[in-house]
Amino acid sequence: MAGSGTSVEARAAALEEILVEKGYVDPAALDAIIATYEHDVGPRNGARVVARAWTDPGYRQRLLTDATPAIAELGFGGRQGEHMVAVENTPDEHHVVVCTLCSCYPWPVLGLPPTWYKSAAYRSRVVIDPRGVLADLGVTLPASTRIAVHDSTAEVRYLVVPMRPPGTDDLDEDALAELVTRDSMIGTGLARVPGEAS
Amino acid sequence: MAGSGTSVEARAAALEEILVEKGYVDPAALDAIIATYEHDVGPRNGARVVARAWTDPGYRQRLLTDATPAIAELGFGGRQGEHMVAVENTPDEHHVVVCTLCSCYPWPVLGLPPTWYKSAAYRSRVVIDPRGVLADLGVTLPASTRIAVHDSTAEVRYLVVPMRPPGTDDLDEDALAELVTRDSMIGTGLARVPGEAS
Amino acid sequence: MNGAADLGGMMGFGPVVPEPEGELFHAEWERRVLAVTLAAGAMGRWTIDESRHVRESIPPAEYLTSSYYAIWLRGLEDLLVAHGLVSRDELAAGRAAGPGEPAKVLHAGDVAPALAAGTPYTREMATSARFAAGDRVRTRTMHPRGHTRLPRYARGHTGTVVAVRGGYVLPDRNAHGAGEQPEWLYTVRFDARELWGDDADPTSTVDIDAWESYLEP
Amino acid sequence: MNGAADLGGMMGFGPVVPEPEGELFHAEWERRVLAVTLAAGAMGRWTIDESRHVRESIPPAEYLTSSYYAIWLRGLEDLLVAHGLVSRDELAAGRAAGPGEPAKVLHAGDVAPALAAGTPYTREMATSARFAAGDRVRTRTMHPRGHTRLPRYARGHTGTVVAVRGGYVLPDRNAHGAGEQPEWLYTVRFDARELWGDDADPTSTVDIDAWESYLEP
Repeated sequence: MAGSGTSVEARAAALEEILVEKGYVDPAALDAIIATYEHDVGPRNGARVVARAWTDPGYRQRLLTDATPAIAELGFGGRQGEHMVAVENTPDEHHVVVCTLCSCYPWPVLGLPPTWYKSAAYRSRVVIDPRGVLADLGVTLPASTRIAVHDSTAEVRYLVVPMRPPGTDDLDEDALAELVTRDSMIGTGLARVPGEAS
Repeated sequence: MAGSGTSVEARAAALEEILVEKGYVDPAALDAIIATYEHDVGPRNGARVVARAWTDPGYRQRLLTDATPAIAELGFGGRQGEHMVAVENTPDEHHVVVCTLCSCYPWPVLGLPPTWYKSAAYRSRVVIDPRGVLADLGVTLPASTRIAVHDSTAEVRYLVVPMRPPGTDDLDEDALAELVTRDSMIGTGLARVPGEAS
Repeated sequence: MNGAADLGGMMGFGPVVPEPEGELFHAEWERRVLAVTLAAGAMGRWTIDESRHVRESIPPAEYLTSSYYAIWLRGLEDLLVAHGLVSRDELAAGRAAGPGEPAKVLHAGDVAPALAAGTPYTREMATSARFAAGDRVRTRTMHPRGHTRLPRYARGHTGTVVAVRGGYVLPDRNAHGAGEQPEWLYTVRFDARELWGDDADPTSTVDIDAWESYLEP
Repeated sequence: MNGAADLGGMMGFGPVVPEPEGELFHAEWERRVLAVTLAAGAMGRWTIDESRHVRESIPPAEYLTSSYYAIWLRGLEDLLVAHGLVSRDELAAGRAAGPGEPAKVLHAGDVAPALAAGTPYTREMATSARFAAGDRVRTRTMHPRGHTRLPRYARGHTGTVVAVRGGYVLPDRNAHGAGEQPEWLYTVRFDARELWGDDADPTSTVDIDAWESYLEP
């Protein structure tokens, strides 16, 4: 692979060049893919879904019943979000999502997964010690809250609908979306309360 | 560790120096330990045990019944051989020894384990695919021979007594011991037949 | 297979280190590996299941010392070589030794529609589902050498079906070019103590998505 | 613990590469690490169980990329630091910052008798053995964070007691300085299909040595 011991940077560059030279890959397509995930597709999409569910009981019901079309109502869908399931956090039950086997993640609503989501530390431990992992990440739940871990072992992709924070009755959907963090939609965080640093 | 990225050689040398400087370790004792396992304690000990078992039915019975004192009769014992069990290969059953969790091995009769015995390749695979591992090592057994894998998960150490090769009726104990290879006493090999290259 | 990728329940990796939400890449080469992996995949020469199997087949020492985009890079190299599209010599030389074969190329204008379309994995099933929500099921004890999506920690354990998801392409066969052979897919919930023993958190559960052939009554 | 050392049943490590019988070491430093490990162990500050736990606690990426004597070296460094005999600063500097504390030192003349004596791990038991040869037993499903000698592949499976070995020091407690707490030790035989599923070789079995608390009827 460009000589053993070659750096991963050099191997990546070599592979791209080979694929372009052979006509297998269009350089402009590469740029378009990167631009899509750097600018268009990310957790602000999921935040819109959550904010809508918080403010529109009918939408919330459609999302929890059949998430893929409900998410498509807001214009989101496609690769790595073909088969979506939404799970709702409550005071009784908290949901956390992982892919122990690789890095499955709902791209259309959350974008590309963060490094820690793909790390051995997270993948190994959240299924056996979810409270310990949440503690690492600064989240402490009441002992009475059950934790449901979802291991994405198939093509179903999970979106966590976090609990709506207190003191948000007078916020509109746009303002609410600002409170919905990426981690709150994985279940490794909570939605921010108004005024809390993002 | 003598700075991160320091070579293992440098770390080993530094650690030895520190221990000697602190008076925790006697340099002459280190040389004595190495000399013991390079010259005195090795698979030739086990070969003597096996050759005796092949030629002395009473000894064979004592070895299979309670191996530790039987092995001590020949002057072998001690560290990593405190609790020995001997298992005998037959046309019906072939024994193979491993330590999946670390590198447990019967030092007084076999010496220090070879690299492959401690390797991830051997430890991972011999419990799930013993015939495949034996094939890697050039050993093909009849399909009718059961394979009993012994995973050394406690302080019991296993010595395999290989089958006595054909055509050895007129050999004495010393000549027979020459045919007993280290691998035949782990179960990853067979005893040599007379004339076969060692 | 029981490769290094099957990490659930392993210990010793240290704490989970969080990352700011905006941080997607840590080097330019990571961007390129993402894009090249998606563009090359769009040629349609391999399935997502085969690409996962190639990654889980990376030798464990390499897998565990590689960043995730480095795993993708190694996986893509292996896929291209396995399908005869690029040679090991070309990878070693860092340049093409000759022109490519005719291929379906993803052009820039097709990126948005292709990503928006995705690749549905659901299939119409001719048979009805064997299990229903609420059924107790047991995962099979199985350790195939090939690809599977039943993690080691969830094998040989009893859980409850909480959802019947529909018919889905079976990775265990599809990864090896044996066709889609779709099966009913179920979400199965396990009590943490069932999976991990009496010391586990009694207030937690783990769900997996499991194909029908992973399960027995 | 479910560390990288617990390798039974994993895949992807490639073929087993044999080695000539006379080849014990591949570098001078390996000889020295062997000797230093044994000599430092003779100080009596830690048990064999603690030393195994320290090695299984090495981060998986390091464990799987290290040769076995490198694992021993890392383990010994960690043991010496944990017991306050050597500091991390001393290891980093590569020399002692001060004299050692009083210690039981293995002298050259004691090497042969010490190795010949070994360390017996059998203990007289006040209770009688719960199981007998021929009994069917089931290994517990357990995933302790601390040391155990019940491999992952053998947990939650049914086998047959083939030998009662006597009372032995229990590693699970002894590794953590909680005393020897000896228990009856049994050799338990599993049919390969019980452990690995229907595709396993029906003519092979796997034996483990299991302490009584690993087993249930």
